[in-house]
Amino acid sequence: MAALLALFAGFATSFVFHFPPTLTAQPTTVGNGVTIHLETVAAISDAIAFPRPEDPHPDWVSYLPTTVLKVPANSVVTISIDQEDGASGLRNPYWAKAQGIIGGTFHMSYFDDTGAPQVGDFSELPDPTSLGHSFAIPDLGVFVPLLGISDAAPAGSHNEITFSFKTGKAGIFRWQCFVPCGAGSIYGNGNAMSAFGYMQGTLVVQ
Amino acid sequence: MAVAPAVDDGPPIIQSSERRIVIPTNILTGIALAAVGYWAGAQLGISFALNDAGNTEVLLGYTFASIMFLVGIGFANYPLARLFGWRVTPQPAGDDHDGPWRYLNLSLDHKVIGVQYLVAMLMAMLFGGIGAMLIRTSLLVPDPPIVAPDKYLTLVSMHSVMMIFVASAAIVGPFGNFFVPYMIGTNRMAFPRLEALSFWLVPPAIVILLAAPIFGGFQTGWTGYTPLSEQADQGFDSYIVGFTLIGLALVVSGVNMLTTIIQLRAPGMTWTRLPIFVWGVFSASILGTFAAPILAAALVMQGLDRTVNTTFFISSAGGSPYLWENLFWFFGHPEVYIFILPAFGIVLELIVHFSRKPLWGYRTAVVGLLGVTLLSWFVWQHHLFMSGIAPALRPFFMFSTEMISIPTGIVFLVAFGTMWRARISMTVPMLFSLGFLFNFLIGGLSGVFLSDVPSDTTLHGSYFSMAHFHFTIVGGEIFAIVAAIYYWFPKMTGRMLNQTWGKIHFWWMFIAFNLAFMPLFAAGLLDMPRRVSTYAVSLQTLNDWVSVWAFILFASMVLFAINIIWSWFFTFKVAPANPWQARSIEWMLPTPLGRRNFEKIPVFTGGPYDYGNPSAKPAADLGGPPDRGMGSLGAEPAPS
Amino acid sequence: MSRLDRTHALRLLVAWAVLSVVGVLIAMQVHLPPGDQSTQATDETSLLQLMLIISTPVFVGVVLFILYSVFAFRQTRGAALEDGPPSYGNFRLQVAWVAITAIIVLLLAVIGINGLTSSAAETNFASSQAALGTGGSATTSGHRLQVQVIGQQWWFTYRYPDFGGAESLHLMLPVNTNIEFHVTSTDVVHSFWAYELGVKADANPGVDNITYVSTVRTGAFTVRCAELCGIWHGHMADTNNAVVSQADFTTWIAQVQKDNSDLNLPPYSPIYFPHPPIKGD
Amino acid sequence: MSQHAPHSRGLPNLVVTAPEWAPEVDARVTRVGQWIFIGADAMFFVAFFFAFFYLKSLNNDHSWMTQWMDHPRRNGGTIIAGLLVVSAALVFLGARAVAKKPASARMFFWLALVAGVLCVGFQVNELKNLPFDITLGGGYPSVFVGLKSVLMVELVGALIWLGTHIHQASPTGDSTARPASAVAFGHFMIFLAGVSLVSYLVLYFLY
Repeated sequence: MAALLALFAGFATSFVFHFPPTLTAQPTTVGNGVTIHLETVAAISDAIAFPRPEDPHPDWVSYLPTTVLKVPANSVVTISIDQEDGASGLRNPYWAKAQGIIGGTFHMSYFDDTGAPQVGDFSELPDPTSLGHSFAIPDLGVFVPLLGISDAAPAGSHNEITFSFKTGKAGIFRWQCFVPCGAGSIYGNGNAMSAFGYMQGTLVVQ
Repeated sequence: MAVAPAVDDGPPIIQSSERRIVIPTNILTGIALAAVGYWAGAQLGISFALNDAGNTEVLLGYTFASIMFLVGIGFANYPLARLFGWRVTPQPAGDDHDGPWRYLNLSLDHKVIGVQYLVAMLMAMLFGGIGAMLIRTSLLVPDPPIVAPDKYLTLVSMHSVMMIFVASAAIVGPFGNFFVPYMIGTNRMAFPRLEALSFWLVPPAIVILLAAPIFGGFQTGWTGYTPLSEQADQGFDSYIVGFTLIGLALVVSGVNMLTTIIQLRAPGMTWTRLPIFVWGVFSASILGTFAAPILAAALVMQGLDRTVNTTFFISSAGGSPYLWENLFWFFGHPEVYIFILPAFGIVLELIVHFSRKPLWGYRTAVVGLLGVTLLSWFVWQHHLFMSGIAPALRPFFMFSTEMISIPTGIVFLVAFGTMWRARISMTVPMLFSLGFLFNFLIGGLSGVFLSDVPSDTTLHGSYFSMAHFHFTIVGGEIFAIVAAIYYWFPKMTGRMLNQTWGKIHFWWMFIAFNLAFMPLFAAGLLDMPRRVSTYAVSLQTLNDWVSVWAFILFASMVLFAINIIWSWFFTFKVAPANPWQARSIEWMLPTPLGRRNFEKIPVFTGGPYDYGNPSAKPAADLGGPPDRGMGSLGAEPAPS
Repeated sequence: MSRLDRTHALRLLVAWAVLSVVGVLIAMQVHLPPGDQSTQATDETSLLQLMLIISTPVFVGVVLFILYSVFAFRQTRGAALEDGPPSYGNFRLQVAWVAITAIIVLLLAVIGINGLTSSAAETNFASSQAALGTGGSATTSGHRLQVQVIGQQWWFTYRYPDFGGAESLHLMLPVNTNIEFHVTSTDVVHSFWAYELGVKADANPGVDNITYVSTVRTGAFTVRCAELCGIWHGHMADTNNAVVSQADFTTWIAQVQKDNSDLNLPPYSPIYFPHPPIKGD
Repeated sequence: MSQHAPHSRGLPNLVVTAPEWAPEVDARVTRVGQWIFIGADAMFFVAFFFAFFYLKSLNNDHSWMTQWMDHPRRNGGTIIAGLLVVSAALVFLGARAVAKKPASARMFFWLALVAGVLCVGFQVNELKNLPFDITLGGGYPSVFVGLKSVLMVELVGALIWLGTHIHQASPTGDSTARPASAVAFGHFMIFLAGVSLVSYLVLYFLY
């Protein structure tokens, strides 16, 4: 009986206080500021850059390696994302537009519908249904749409999206994906979208 | 410990025809069969699931586990015996076992069930309280590095649902089941099997709720609004099954209570002599019986939405979230009066006995309780003022909501009339009753703020409303429950609780409670919404203050638990039969109570509250000749 | 009613009157939200003030009675328990009490309904229409500035149908204007709470929930979500909203329209029924 | 505590029972309890009927009956409701006869059981071949499935209960001693039949 209670208590504690690890931004090789490299996958089990074999939900869509990012205050943060997931489509096409990033545009090397590699700078994605995910920090007004990988693209390839934004004063800001890409009812904001550490995270500015 | 010690009547007579294989049914078989049931249900769900959301197996698993648990406890024996014609040997209410073991078995003895309820409810309260402590810990800092926001919302949801379980059963369950038969003078309930069922549905509900984190928990709060609940993982299935079980418990206990109070009152126990506590239980049972089925139906709809892909609550497919909000609150508002009506009963009962005056305005008090019972059916949309459901009806619901303060005011009037020029002895139960009056006054007044649509526009869904219902439920009902425990504990367990520590407990709990929850009104007015894992940095001082006092409040409950355990198991002095020198019938009986309530059905000769009335006869004549009409209730079972 | 009753009652009444006056005077000093940035906010502030003032004497009276009876009507210590006078009730007193509470309740209800019906007529029609999914009155209610509030997990966006359905992340409102909010949601139930404006309305998927506000003073205000909507419910707050002068609003909305020009937003509709693809499910 | 019936031993005698009733008390308690329980159960179905009319009046996204190709299959519904009514009527007749003529009561109960089992069978068949695709959603299909299935579940429970009465109506059984319970069960069956009639009307004619 006591053993059972101890087991329950242990489980409860690990459940309540489980918190994803923190990824500290690295200084950029060129120019000033810091950079962060992320990967978005349709299922954690088929991650390429940052495999996470011990994850309890190998079939969940997720940002990798972690979603707790630490960056310095009052500096330029460059984020490059390997987007390996297909398109889910936006519910609110307003989110097809990039906002709050330096220059108002993000750099993207991607594969078009024919599977041909393309490179370019964009301020928004013309087709709202082509979004795979998005990277948004509401309190900093940052929003970047991530193009879903084209069906014609070669297997194992990814779209690479790079953008920069300025951080202000210190604080903890949430960031999330605004594309309903989780499971759970037709509203699509289930499991990975409502669990911390998958399509949700915090940006620790200090 | 033993509520009713063994009655030494020699070895049981076993006729040769009865020597058969013994298949015992007790809590162990119950747990074993529950495990089997979960496995079977899960397999069934996996094979028949219509979608791959994984809810079918969990829901079926929980359902089968609950049913098999009840079978293992022994609820199937009687129906099976009736079905296959095995002989049913009459046996006195209660069971074969003595000592602690009988409390882990199916028992039809209302005394045993009362104690079972008491222990189960205290444990559930502990779980819910731990949840509250974790919540306050997480709110020590405005941003969530302590507890991740999804875990935080799971904590909030489990705390709220667990405490709703407690609040809806913690008075009618322990004290209603234990004392109503004594107060109305019968040896048994009308439907002892339903009574036992109403208890044994509770442990599975608690366990299933506690199992939610295994499947990721749920983030919907106790209101379980759709479509948020449609997004939730299998953790939400715990909410569905657990709440359904509690709803069933409310219904069966209500059917049993109402029938008992209507039909089994002993001779002389007229409706106008009924103790006010019984009236409280009666009105709460009315609400439970007829409101809980609505919840059960709504939860069935949620389950169907999650398993067979119906769309009751999905507005883009012909359903509507409004349907859930209406059904839920049509249950949910009577539900909160299920909490508070028996608390009114307890407090008025205690104030009478410790003021040593008759209940002032007995009939008015009854009218007040029944008035609340009636009105509570017509106010549910005040939870939906902002929702856009039928705005044209808002004036009506505003008015009906404020109407409720009239019968509530009657309760206060009756309490004051009773205390007027009384001889008040400040015992621990009386202290908690007065604490109830104070806290519930604040809860009620803040409720008026919330009842007007314009003011509700600012306060709705904020910490103000959260503080409001914590003042009514914690400061109100929980204080009443604690008062009742201090008051009736000697009669229930044969042990007196330590009164000195009781007084310390009261002041500790009262001060900590008010200092912890009063600032939350301010937090609500300073635009802090409910159920938030973060808040404005400017509110951190206030939230830290609240958290600290919440911890102190929890410590006071720990002190209470220690007092209970120590006095119950480690003091060996049997309590006096009537420590409070009260007039009501349960105190005319010896302590510890006999296994049978009454050797002869009592004849009630006076009201329970005739203090200071020289011409008043004692409440009941216990030794009187058994009345033929009802006497058959008390007669020994005919040996078959 | 004996002489003793009278003395006790007199003492209580005097103490109650004095303390109530003091309490009311204190209550009148308390500053209550949501402030005076809109007529609705002003009404709510004054109503909250009034309720505080009304409930103060009640609170004082009850607490006073409890304390007084605890000290005055005490069981004599040490001696054997003695009973109080057996009084079973006083019908006239009970009737009076019920009458008084009923009057207070009626008063409050009248005040509340009055405050509600200031714009009730078309409100009720409009959003009872809207609740039926028809959103019938979205365009029929005169010269109000229409603003659509779209709740989504976890951010509010705002569309201005009068300006080609331009969509914005922040809520800017012109001062001295009657505004008609059309609150809806694309996923779960949110609640649009503009704190300083004294506006709150649930955002339900498939429902056009209409509420009104008349701005009277420029200044920033906070928008929060007041209904549990998932993991980031607590973070669903935005302080970068403001009531601005007409000129500023015109320039701002022009900028928003320019930003939106290259987006292909859906045509303005009172409600949006989302049919997103189901993924991983 | 003078004397004491034998403690229970062995499977049949494990059954825990409370003190015996005097028949007249038994009758009164059973009657009152039965009406209260029926009232509670009625509230359960009221929720579903409310859902029917509420969703019908909202008709969100015009999806009340979008998936509907042809009209509801009234024949099947008529058979189901009719069988339940017949079964309830037979139970009621049997319950009235149980005190004096247990044998005929038994016959009535058996017939009622057959009718009830048939009713469940038809119901299962109807739910298996729905004239619409439930996964496409819709208000009417949801209420149809929900109401029909909860009604069927309650009917299955009632049929098990009926089984006990069949046995108790035997000469050795105690229905003769406790006719009140049989009558109460009869009333419950009539209530179920009433619900099935109302739902028949609502689901097949008022959509």
